[in-house]
Amino acid sequence: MTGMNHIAILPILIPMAAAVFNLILGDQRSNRRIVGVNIAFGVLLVLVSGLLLTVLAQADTAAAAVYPLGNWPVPFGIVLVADRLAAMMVLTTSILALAALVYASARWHSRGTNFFPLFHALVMGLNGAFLTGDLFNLFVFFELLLAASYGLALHGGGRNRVRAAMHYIVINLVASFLFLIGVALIYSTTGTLNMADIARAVPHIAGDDLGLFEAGVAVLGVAFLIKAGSWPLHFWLPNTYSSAAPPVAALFAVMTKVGFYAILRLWTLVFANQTGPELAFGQNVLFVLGVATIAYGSVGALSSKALDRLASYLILVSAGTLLLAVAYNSPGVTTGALYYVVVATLAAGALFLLKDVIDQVLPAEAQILAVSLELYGDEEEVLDEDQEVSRTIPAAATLLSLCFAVAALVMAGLPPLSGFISKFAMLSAAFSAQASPSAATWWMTGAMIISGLFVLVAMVRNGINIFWTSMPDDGLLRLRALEIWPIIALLTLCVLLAVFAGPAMTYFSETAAFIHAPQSYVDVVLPQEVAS
Amino acid sequence: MRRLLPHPILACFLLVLWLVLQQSAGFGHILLGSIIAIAVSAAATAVIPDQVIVKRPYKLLVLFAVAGLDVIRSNLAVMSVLFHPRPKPTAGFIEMELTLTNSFALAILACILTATPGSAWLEYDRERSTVLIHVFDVVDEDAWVATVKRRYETLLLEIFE
Amino acid sequence: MSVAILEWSLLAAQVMLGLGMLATAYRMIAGPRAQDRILALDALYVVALLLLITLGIRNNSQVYFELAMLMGLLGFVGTVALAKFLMRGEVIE
Amino acid sequence: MIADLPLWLSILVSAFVVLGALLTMAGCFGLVRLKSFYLRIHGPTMGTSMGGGLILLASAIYFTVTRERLVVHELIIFLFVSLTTPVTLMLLARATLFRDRVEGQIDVPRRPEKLAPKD
Amino acid sequence: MPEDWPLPSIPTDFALPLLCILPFLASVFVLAAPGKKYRGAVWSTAIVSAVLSVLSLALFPAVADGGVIISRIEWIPQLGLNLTLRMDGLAWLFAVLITCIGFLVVLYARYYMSPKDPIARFYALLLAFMVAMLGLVLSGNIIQLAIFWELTSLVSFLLIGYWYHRGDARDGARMALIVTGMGGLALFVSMMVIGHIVGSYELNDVLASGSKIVESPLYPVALILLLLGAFTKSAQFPFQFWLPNAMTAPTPVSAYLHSATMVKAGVFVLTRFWPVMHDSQLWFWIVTYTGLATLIFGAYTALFQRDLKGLLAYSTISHLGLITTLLGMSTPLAAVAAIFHIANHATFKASLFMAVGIIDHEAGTRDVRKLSGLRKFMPFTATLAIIASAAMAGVPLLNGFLSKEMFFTETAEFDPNIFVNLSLPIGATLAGMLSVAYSIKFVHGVFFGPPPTELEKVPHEPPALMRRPIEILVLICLAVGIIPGITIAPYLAAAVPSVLGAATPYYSLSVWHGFNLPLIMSIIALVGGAVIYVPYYRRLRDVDGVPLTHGLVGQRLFERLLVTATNRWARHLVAAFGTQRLQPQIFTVIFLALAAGIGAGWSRIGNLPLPSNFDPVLGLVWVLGGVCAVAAAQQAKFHRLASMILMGGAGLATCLTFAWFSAPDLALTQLLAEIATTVLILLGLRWLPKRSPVPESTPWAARFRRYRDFGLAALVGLGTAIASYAVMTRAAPDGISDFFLANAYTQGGGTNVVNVMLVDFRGFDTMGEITVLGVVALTVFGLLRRFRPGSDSADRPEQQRMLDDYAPGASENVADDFLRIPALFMNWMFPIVIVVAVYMFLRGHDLPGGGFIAGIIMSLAFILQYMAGGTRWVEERLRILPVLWIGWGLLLALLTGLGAMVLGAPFLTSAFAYAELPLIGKVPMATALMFDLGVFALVVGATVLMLIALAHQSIRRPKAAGSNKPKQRAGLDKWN
Amino acid sequence: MELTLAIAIGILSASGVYLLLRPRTFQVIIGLSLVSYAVNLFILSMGRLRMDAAPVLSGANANIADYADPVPQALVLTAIVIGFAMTALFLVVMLAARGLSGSDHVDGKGD
Ligand code: NA
Ligand code: NA
Repeated sequence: MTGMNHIAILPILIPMAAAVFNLILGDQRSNRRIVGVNIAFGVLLVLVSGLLLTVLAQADTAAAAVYPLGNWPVPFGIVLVADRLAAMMVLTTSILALAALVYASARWHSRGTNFFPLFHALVMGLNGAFLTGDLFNLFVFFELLLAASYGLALHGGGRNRVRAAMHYIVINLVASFLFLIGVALIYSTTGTLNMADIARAVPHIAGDDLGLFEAGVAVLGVAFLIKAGSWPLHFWLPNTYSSAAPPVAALFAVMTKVGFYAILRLWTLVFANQTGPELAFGQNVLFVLGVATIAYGSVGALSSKALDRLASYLILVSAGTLLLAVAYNSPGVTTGALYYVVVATLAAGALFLLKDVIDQVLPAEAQILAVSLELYGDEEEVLDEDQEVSRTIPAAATLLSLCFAVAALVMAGLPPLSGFISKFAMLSAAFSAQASPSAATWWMTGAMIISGLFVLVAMVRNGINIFWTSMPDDGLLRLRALEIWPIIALLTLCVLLAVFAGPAMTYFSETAAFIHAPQSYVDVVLPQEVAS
Repeated sequence: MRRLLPHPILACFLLVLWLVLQQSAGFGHILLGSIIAIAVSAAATAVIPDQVIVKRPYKLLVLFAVAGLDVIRSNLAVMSVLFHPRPKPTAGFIEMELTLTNSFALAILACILTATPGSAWLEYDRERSTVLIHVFDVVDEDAWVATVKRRYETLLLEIFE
Repeated sequence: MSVAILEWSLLAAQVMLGLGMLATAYRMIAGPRAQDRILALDALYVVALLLLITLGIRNNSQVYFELAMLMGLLGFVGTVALAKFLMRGEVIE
Repeated sequence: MIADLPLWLSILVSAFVVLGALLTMAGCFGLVRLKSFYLRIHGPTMGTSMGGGLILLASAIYFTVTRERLVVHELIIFLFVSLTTPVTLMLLARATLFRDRVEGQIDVPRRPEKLAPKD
Repeated sequence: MPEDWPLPSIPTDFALPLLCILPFLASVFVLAAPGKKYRGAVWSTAIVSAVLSVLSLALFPAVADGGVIISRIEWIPQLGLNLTLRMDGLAWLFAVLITCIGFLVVLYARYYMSPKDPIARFYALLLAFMVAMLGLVLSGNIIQLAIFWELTSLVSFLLIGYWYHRGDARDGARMALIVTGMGGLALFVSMMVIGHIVGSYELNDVLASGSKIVESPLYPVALILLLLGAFTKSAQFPFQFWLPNAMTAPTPVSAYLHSATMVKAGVFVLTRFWPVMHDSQLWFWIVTYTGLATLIFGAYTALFQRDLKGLLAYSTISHLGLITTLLGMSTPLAAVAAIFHIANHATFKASLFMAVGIIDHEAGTRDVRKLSGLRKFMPFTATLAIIASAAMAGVPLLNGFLSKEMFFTETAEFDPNIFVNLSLPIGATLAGMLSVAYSIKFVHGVFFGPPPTELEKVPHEPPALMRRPIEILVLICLAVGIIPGITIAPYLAAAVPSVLGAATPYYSLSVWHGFNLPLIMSIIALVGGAVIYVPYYRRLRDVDGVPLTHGLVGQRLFERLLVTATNRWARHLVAAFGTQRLQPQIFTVIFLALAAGIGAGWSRIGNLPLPSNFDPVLGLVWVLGGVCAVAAAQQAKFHRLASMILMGGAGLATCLTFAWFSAPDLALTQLLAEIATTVLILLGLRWLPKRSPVPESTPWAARFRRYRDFGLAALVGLGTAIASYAVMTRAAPDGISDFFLANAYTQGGGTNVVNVMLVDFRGFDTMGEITVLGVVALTVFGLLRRFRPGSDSADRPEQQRMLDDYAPGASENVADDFLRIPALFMNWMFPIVIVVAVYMFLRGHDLPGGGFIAGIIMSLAFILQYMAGGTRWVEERLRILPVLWIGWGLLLALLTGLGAMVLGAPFLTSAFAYAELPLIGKVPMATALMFDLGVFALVVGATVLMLIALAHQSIRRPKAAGSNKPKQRAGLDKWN
Repeated sequence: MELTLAIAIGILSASGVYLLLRPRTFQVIIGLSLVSYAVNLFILSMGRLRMDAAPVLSGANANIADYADPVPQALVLTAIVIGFAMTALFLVVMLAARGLSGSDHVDGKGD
């Protein structure tokens, strides 16, 4: 094993080491050095994840770092498979985590106990879920990320958080049961837990066992859909996300993407070997759920009075968009979806952080007041000369509004930023997939475009309320560097991804090509004598 | 020595326990068992501060033999009542005065009485030195008390006080 | 012959223990008071322990021994906690 | 699989096991048949004392023979059960006693100096 | 003229990017420039727009003879989306309008805007708008066109909302953005469809596609979406309503965006795609009649406006309708007229807006009722406004007349369809009349009549420089109107072929075409307009609202839709298709999972053989387990303790089953977890509210819910039972399990295969699992630090209060000797249990046991002491630091894994050896044991932390009154 | 035997699911426990039932056909531990919710 090969496991070990560090050195919240070390761990993680992605991006198309834990031969021991998909998800997570970590170290980490270990544990769980090539190990990492997310969702305490977290916990416990049942059925019919090995075994399943296998896959799918935030299994999401502490909610932005990731991975690996009515049925169900989720998320966004709730519904919109993309089952659409998953995650994370900064700046109840003004109106305004002089917007407010605008554009998928590019990439691929666009393409187009409009309306409403009616203009706005820089960094990344969409798209399309050629995954992971 | 081995009896007991668990009396097991027994018994001082002093250890064997016989007898007795078509035990509470005060001895007495079917130790009153016992099938209350005092209390007094 | 004797007597013993378990289940459900149920649960642990011992003989295997031992050693922790709750309304004061 | 013992041993083991199970079952039936809690408290001790003892003894004999070495670790189980059963029973009985007193059950002896209702 | 163009030609592939980048840089500069000096912002903007004007004018030679300049920057070549800048005649014409009028507007705004205004933002936005607009008209890629299209909407939103502290500005901005943004999204889809039809997003390819688009079955979709975009942007009926509301923008913005440039984007796109999309009936009917309706509606509504900007806004709508009608008529000559009118309208309307701005500025109002006789106060401005109005009305010798005549000519062309043949000329004439009438209203109402009385200040001429832009524009109106042949003709000649190509018809720009039908129509319009106005001018001035079409106000519809649909309906929908309540959520989840499982598996479940063997003992065990489970479910609401006890029965049955089916490790773990869980729940039970006794009757709805839930539960039970039965009765597939059995001893160094899997083969799972346990413990700890009991359980438990009620002080006394003897046993258990824990730990690798089992045993030893002695008693004697146990446990596991990496093996690679120690013999030295030790430490730490943190709650509350024990906070802090 | 276990799994999961759908937090926690028993047994059953075949090898030369499938057992072990942790967590969250809202209803309101 060369040093480079170990990169695949470092995204899991670094946060774990960070968590251990915090536990042993204690919850010394006032200690600036502790904060510094935590941020250093975050930076290290970003660097390592970036390195992993770079290595994979430069390798040939079928490359994936296969890391046999404990040095056991592959289908038997647990194996990590860092392919392009995993690497990009890990890097996204790491970047978002670093931003949230830096943001949290300004204030939020001291609102409860053990913030840092829980935070790192969540990152460890996320990265593990992305990297593992073993179905049961995926369950373990799901549990880890969920357990940490429970703790983080409760961080800061209070009635709303506790109630939301309780619902979140119960739903996810049920989901965990479903996960176990699904894994058990799959094991019972294929005799293996390694994903590649399952993919290899699927064609050899005895005829009578196929029903059991598919039941297992379906139950597992429901578990993933819960995590992915699909309607009507999404109920837990808006409350949990909007009541969580902002840096936590920001990191949660990537959590529904784990569900998407799992569905995409297993869909392409397991279902690709199937043909006929099951595939079509599964595809249709997923598609309908995707459309419904987008619709629900968009309407929810419209109904939102506060930015955090709006952001939570935007998470649903993006969840639905991703489900649609998976259901579409075409490399081109997947390419766009991969691009989308990155930018939607980063932007949603930024939005949750931004919301918190705005909350600090705005006078209390300002947002609610603004909304009721809008509803009940002050139409007969007297226009006098003074009103034809605009106000000077403080630089801080300009910065915030600029950040808001970027986040809004990305989330609504409006030109010219990355949200638009991703939607364009998906739709363009969908259109060019057939000579004449299918009904699915039209539904997808309609869902994405109309949701974009709804999101635009919602974002404009919120933006106006915040920046045009509530924002104090007395120049007293103070932004903490630790808080504003993470937001700027995340949004800058969104902008850069738009500017350098060409090279990025190359990576994503290679990733999608690899995902949609499951045999190549199987070949990379399994030694030849087992695969044949 | 006192510091190293605050509870010699406990340590010995733990060593025996270890060896029986291992089902072996090999040198390695004795060595490891001794280390564990000494360490654990030292740690146990935190919750067992007082040392137990057994003055006449051999009498303990007598005690266990007596108790064992009683257990067999009362098992059969209770079973005969239970398998009666309509079990009608003449049960009752008995309050009994004790001269025994050593809490370890009391605990052993409680253990024996309770473990024996047909009698159950309910509560001990320290101020009055009495114990409330529930007896499954009382024929003669005074005789019962006398038997217990004779068979157990005197033995325990000899062993511990 | 001796195997048959052992097998049948063990089966008989296990069935008897099983019936004993059902008896404790009756008391656990019927109550009427919490102490009756706790008492029954405690008895259930003992019967289960003995059932495991007979299973060990039946399978000629000692792997169940530690399980039985822990039932004997720690089974009472749960019932003690229940009993204490009954008496004091809280388990640890 | 069950091991082949000498006939007399297998009869001995069988007898111990069956008798132990019978005693234990009798104790459990006591839980069902006896009318009051204080009576029922005596049932389970049959299983923990002689019933259990016989079965454990059977096991010890059986494994001593089949393993061809002294197997006595069943003793530990007997010890543990004997040490722990009284704890539960005492606590339960006490709790019941107090409840009965507080609830005014007449057939329960009371301790005047400690628990007399004061006006 | 083009052949001796005075300006030097510049490298064209450099010029187009410059046109877009220069204003962008300027915009950033103006916004971010330190100090934001008023003059600096104005002059840098003015200079940049002047440079841009010159630059665009200078590009004329390159496009004059049908030339096309293209420069391309690769952006996302995979998706066919590149930044392609493409300038032909039409794009040139628009670029010139954008830059030149932009320059004039900048100059004008210099005087219009108050010195107190934060002007940098204004100019930065103007420049940004210029970028967007130039990018739009210069787009050589249709997706890029859609991008810049949306950008114009976005920037115009900010410009309309420049005075964002005003409610009407905010509303107007939002409405404009939503309506045009929606159109932009439609346009985007249309571009996608067109790109799909053509096979390329490059405009060159699209324009070269001939009849491909029109013949495609997707044509109607592409067309309707395109029109949706164009009509919303160009404020065509019924989307016209946003434009008047956008008049809340500062007047320079209105002059620029809402007359000259942005609203022209719609007709620009119609013109751009005219060659490849116009050739259909669908196009003709929709575009022509939407245009005509807008033309008439706009003119009619303009007549009743009190606000001068409103009047101009509706006039703009009307003129845009005129252009749309022309484009809809699909004849080449009509297209020429459309292009011509685009330019003409830009000049006269921009100048009129500026004039209104001056009036507003000087008179303090734009209300036509308050204004009167301003001719005497501002004669120059009045003259300029009157000329521009005449152009608007289509008076001869002004540019408006020329294009209007062309329009009349086209409408008067014979059409075989009688409806078309009549409706077009009549409609055109009617609209002409109305436009004359509102033009007169504007001129007469403002400049003639008695001096104004209701003004707050005395109006006077503005600074001469403020008038300069208007003068230039009016001059152009006159020049084009009088000598079109040498002013506009060459440019038109460049623009028209870029649209019509080979189909470019012969057209004449001469003023006099003889006395023909169009001229008669013009005369009717002029005279008719006067006839409409003169008798009713007072009523027209004072009228409030628009007669007849009052109900047709799209604005109100829009606002109701926005407020109702996006607030109330959205909330209703969210509530109807989602829920905040947990039970329906769980029901949905379980129902869907069941449906998914059954749906996927049922049809192919295969044979279910009859049972072949039966074990009566296991049967009895599960009579017990089943009865306990059902009873636990039934008792859980009102008899919690009973339910817990019964759950213990079911758990014990599960434990026995594990033992039965050869899983001793599972049975052990199940037993211990069960015990620990029981203690945990009991610790928590104290904090739950007292449950009132069973109610006598249950409401019908609750009963129904129970039956429904019971039904689902029964189905789930049936489903899992059938699935497991099916699996158990079938042969296992060849899987991975043999490997573990074969290699556990030889490779993993242990005979307990399950334990070797846990610490070695699948040690990574275990590492994750213990981290979960640690994380949960930390969460529990964190949560309990802030724990606040419910009001009814804050007091001492009922049992203790009951005793004290019975006899004061009894509770304390009883507690004292209640535990005396049992506690002795429990204390003595401590060392015994620890020895057993050590034993279970050490044997784990070879026999059932291991770190997790030992860990729970160890923590139960602690719990026993807590139960026996109480929290304070234990913590005076034992110092347990559970968080550290967790940390060290994890560290040990991590280090074990890392050790392998140091040696170059993958993480968690194990090594084992037997060390030969003197006297003792072979001692196993497996790294897996180290790992298991980590597991042990963590489990002890986590379990103890959870149990004790919960137990600590009891001593946090104040003890009974009169108790002399000091109040103490949980003492949890010292663990950290 | 198979039928016995299948029925056991069915009863446990049905009782548990019924409780999960109840409104009281305590009902839910008992339900979670029962469902987790059911799921654990379900996973065990996926390895097919073997009696007297505990996967504890008698030594290096053991015949692997004599032993039960260890994989489901390893999975169940992990599941039990995680289930234990989650039960504890839910318990404490339910207590906290009850403390903050004053009700033990899963939605924090009603009675
Ligand atoms: Na007794
Ligand atoms: Na016991």
